[in-house]
Amino acid sequence: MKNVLESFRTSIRKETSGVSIPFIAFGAALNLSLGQIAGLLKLPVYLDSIGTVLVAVLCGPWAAVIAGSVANTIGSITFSPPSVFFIPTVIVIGAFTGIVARHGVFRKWYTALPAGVIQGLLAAAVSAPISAYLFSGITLSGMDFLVMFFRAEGKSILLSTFLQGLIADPLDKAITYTAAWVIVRQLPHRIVIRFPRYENVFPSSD
Amino acid sequence: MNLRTKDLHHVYAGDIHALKGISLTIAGGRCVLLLGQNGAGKSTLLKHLNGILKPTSGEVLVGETNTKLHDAAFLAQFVALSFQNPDDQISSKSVVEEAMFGPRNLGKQDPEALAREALRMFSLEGDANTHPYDLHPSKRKLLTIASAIAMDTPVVAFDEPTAGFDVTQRCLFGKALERLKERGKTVILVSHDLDYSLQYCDSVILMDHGSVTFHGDKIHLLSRPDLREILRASGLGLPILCRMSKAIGLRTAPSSVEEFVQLLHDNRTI
Amino acid sequence: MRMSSHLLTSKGMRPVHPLTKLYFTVSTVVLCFLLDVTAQVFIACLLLILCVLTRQRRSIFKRFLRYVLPVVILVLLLNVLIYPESEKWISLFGFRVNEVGFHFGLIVSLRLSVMSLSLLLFFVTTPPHLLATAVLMKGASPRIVFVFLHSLQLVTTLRRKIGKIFIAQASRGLDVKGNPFKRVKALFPMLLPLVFSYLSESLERGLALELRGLGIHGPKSYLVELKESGTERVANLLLLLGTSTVILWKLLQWLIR
Amino acid sequence: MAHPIITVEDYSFSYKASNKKALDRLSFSIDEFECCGIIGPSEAGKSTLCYAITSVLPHYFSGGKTEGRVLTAGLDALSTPMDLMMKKVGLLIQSSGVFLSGIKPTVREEIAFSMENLGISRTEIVERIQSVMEELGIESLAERDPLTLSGGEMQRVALACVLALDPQVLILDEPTSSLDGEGVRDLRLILSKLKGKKTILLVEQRMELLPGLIDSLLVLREGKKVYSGHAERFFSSIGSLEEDIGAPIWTQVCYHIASRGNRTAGTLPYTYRQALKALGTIR
Repeated sequence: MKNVLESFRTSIRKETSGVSIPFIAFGAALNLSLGQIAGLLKLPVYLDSIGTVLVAVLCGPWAAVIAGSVANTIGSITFSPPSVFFIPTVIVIGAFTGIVARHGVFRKWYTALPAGVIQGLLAAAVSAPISAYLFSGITLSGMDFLVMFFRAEGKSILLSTFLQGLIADPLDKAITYTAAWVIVRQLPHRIVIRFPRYENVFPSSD
Repeated sequence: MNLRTKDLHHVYAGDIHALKGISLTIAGGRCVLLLGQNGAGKSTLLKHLNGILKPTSGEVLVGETNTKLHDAAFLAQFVALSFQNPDDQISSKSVVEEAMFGPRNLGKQDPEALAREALRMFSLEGDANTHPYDLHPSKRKLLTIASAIAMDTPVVAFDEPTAGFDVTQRCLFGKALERLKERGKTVILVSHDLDYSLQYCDSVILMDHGSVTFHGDKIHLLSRPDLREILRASGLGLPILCRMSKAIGLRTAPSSVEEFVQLLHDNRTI
Repeated sequence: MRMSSHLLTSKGMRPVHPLTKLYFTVSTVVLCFLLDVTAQVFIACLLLILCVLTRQRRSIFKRFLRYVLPVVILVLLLNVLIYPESEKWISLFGFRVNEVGFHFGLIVSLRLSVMSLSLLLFFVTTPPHLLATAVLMKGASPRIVFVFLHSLQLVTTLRRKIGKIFIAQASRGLDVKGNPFKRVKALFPMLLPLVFSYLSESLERGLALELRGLGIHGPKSYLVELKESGTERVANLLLLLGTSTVILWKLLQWLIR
Repeated sequence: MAHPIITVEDYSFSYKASNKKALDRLSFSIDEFECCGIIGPSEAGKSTLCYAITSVLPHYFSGGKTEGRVLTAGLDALSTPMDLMMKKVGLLIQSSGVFLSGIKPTVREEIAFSMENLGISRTEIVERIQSVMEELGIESLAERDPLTLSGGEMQRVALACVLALDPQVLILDEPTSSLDGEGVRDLRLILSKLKGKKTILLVEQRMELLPGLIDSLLVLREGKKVYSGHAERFFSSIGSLEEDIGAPIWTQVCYHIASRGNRTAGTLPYTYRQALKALGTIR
């Protein structure tokens, strides 16, 4: 047990050293700032986990978990307090993305998009019980009519919330992953090789 | 294409009166140096020329187009603005693609040719396929200047272009300014580097707390007896060449090293 | 994000120690989660009294109305109109309302409101950097605390940066009005400068943090004076003990059932 | 003869995955309390040299290749941990906005940041903050939010953060690049007050700022040393005006006069006063 804990500590330390610290903070803040860009361009795009994905690609899963949790906490400090209850979802998103990124999923769009869909399913599965129990499925994300529809069909709150998630989340995460692929594809070599997980972006370099 | 502002006022949200009744005419084909302390209203005025900011009262005319009636994307075909921080705009993964961003948006015939020609002016054509962020920060700044020039607009404005440049890069920028003037472009330069900018501009606009304290030919400004006081009002010291020429008793004040040497040469022979 | 806090000062006007407030908030949220309606009503009254006592009561209620109330209303609406699990319909203020749904909706919205009010009370009255110092004193990793505080500040800095990027790109002819396809195309010329510039800034900022000794091990000192008084330490203990016994008791109850 | 405080022996460094040597077999030394100007074209390795002296190289820039030695204030800069080196040498990087921590609500706490990390006692931190704010004349900014400062104010606060640790060596990397005329004058005043009390390394592109401030000069090009020694000697020999390194405006004027074949005193003037004297003789 001792060395497992030790290896956790070293890998966390590796992913949160030097260059990564400010970038993780940026990743968290980016999650909260995408709404402003979407508003400027009047696009119904949500993309509230693109910061977490970029941190996962460049710094690794632990860093992505930190970025996601910090973004969520600050979201509840500055905007809607209940969002802090969704930290488990954010942890799953960060961990999954970090692991998937290591297999170079973000280097091709036809691997990024399906990974996004899987991510969406995972996120829906994890957030459904929380949303069902605490909010009886209401999220104010514009998808609440779906929950009402499934409820009217006689399904339980948990099932209705889960089905709503199955429809909304994979689409949103697929868009987020594809957008991340567009960004990862255009990152500068000189800067990326300074990050702990640079091989996720430039595998062939020394 | 000349630029005209008629009693231009601009009040920012927190009732900060940034521009207090500016009436200016900048004739086509001139290089104008816009001087003033931080907060004098220089960049506010710049942002009115390409319609980013709309006048609170008064008017801004780019040629015959009133900036109130069009948005920035439309006016960008007349006025290209190169901002102080290159990191605010670089959005491509290669130098040539970045330089083509402006011309492509304006629907120019051959954006790549325009881009490559602008890059050649700053000897960046060798880095055409390099990622802008793999370059040294001063080269990124050169790239944003080249991107503005590549838009081939009648009016080009540069905000603090030479900050962080070394001698060779300042020389390259100087040559580019000469080339733009030869092509009859109107060039607007905002800079704190007085000694450098005076070499290339034809006329000067001095601003202080939102109003224009001087607008006229460079020679008029330099030959004014109260030059020191006017400049100090805008937080600026005397240009070094002026201090030198006054100290050794030359009457007229030169604005470049060559001019100074020429003046000395003529004076000695009289 | 400067919010000074003078909630329920334990001694004179000195603000309550952030950690005590944190334990209090966590306890109320956990108790709301585990206990039944009567306990939740009691906690609600306690919180309302505390809210009225603080100087920032206006911003607490404003935030509650803006972010929590809409969810509560929708929760009630949903369960009152659609509740397949029961057929009993009663009329309330002239509407046909599902009785069980109405009760269920009330329970959910009460729990949600109390938990949100407790969180709001904590966030609005606790300046983040004081909380950070308190947590650092208890041994939290300086790097994670830096990420939290810096990200909080970046939320405002990014807002300004996005404004500048919009101006710079619009000046280069980027058209953001027009058909949706053009607006989608404009997304990356807005997003990439933000990612690129902060990717590059992270190199320098990481260097600056190295130069200023963020990575140094060994004892730290703090300019901000933050001491736990005797009563606060006792309060912390009570809160932790109380909540953990409730958790254990509920766990046992659940296991035996 | 003062003893050298910085010694660089045959030092080379190349960044990770870069085939070019950022610094190439550099050797020079700087004496205590000396004020040395570092000039050269961009990408000559000036900033890399600053990083090397402050022991940030090589471990922050991991994966780079290092050769040779750097001794700063008697410590081996390649292996000394940062907590020791911070008290000996302070580096003010070019963008002071990024140098500020970005986590402190007031300027006073911002200045305390490095000292808190070093575990310096609270009373001493308060003393040092007060003295460094008085020295730089920024008491009025004490309670301001660092985010709301202007460029010049941010730089002075960053300088205060460095000087609060009272380092023996102060390095400034192109401090005037984003300052307006008044900002440059204020900075020059502060540096002339510090001259003689600390060893100062000033990386600068504006040649006019150097005469009267610096004693010696280090000229770099593509990572190699072009010249190191007295500043006056570098600019004064006729015909040595390097195309990509430049010189103060008055030296350029005299150089052009000399190259037109006119009579002028043997060497080129280095300070403003010398130039006026030389031009006076010609008239």
